[in-house]
Amino acid sequence: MKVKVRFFARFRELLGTDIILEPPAGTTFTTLVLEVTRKNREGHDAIFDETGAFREFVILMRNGKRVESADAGSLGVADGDEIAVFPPVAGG
Amino acid sequence: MKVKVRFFARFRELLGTDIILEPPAGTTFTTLVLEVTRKNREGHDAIFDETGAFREFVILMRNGKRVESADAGSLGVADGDEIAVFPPVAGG
Amino acid sequence: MVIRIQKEDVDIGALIEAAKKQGAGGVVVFDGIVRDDDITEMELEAYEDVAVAELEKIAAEATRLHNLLHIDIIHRIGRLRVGENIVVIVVSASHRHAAYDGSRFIIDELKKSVPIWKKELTKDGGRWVPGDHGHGAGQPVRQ
Amino acid sequence: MVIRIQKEDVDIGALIEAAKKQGAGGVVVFDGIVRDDDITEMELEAYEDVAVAELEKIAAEATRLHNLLHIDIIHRIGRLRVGENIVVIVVSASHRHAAYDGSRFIIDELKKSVPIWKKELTKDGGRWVPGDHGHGAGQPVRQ
Repeated sequence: MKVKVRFFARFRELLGTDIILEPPAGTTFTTLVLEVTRKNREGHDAIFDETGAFREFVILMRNGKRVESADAGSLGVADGDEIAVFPPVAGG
Repeated sequence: MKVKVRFFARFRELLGTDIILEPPAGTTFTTLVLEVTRKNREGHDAIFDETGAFREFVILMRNGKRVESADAGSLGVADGDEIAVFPPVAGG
Repeated sequence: MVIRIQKEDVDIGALIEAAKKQGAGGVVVFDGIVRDDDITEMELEAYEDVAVAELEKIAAEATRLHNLLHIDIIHRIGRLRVGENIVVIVVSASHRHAAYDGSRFIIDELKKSVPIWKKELTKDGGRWVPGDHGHGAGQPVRQ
Repeated sequence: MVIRIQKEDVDIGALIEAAKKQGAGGVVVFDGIVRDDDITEMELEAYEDVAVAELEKIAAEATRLHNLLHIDIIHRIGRLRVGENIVVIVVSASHRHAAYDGSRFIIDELKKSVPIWKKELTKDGGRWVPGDHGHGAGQPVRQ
């Protein structure tokens, strides 16, 4: 399956964006984001805390719908999904 | 002395405006307005109640400054004065 | 800063550009227009000198209370059609809350105290619009 | 009704004219601009599809809560200079209180929940602007 990962703002600067991955079946939202940040210490640390959990302020979306951090560890990703990870918004 | 009387809105329609009067010395604000409305029953009744007092909602000004109805009976007019009498405002 | 009673219409876009003073983060515009209350036209009149002086007092008070960086108040007189601008208020401030509060203060005070009158012209004649505050006008702005 | 994320600037005067719907008595415009906080330029980015969907939700909610007759929300992205328009919100309503309240509701909600980010570019580099509500975003509008 193919999944697209989008980062925005500071996360985009650190990690790039529109990253196409082909994760194995059973991959969760959290393991997908861990995998895509694995080789980028600064990017990883911007998003995850020292226990490997999403930082409190990080916002997660799957196909444009909000995903709670608490649910991301058990939420499997599916072919064609668009995963978004971004810092607090600041428009207007 | 010369005094100008300005009416606005409904009062202007009934009584005209920019009326130049030459009242005798000792004329008060109230007697001046009574005089200028004397021959116009509808105009008079729009401004004064049956006791001859200014109606509660009528606004009085002398040279651009508010005059309270209670004071108008004792306020003498002076040469060059501009007297204004109008209904409640409705701008905006 | 433009504070004026006039017959002519207003270029709101140009006023907004002029309101973008150093330090401004937000501009708020209020545009009061002739509403289609089953009327043909509206006729407006003002006690002009007194109205301008009163608007200047309101602008000074709004600046003091809400830290506004710029204020325009243009109120039209004469005969206006449905949809035409009656009053245009443009303010800018460093932050949006100040701009909204300042704008609203100005229109609220204007409706209370500035000697301007409106007559709605209908097929059957006309009617003078009663003010928001029937009890009076020309009251000095609290300051 | 125009709800859009775009690079291009906006003709606010034209939007005001289009907001003058049947029954409208007042138009309120909020124009958020790049403030001169010692910056050279501002760079804006959006999660566009989600941002537009969120703005549409906010507009629907504002209409319901405040009886608005018309809403435009245009938020710009890309690189903007000091004084340029960032976000333009135009609403009309029958009465002014509804127009002010509706306009303010829209910008407050926009700042809370719409995925847009701003980076202030300075002589020494840049800094991402923290949001009004650091705790989150993308929360659905209460409805």
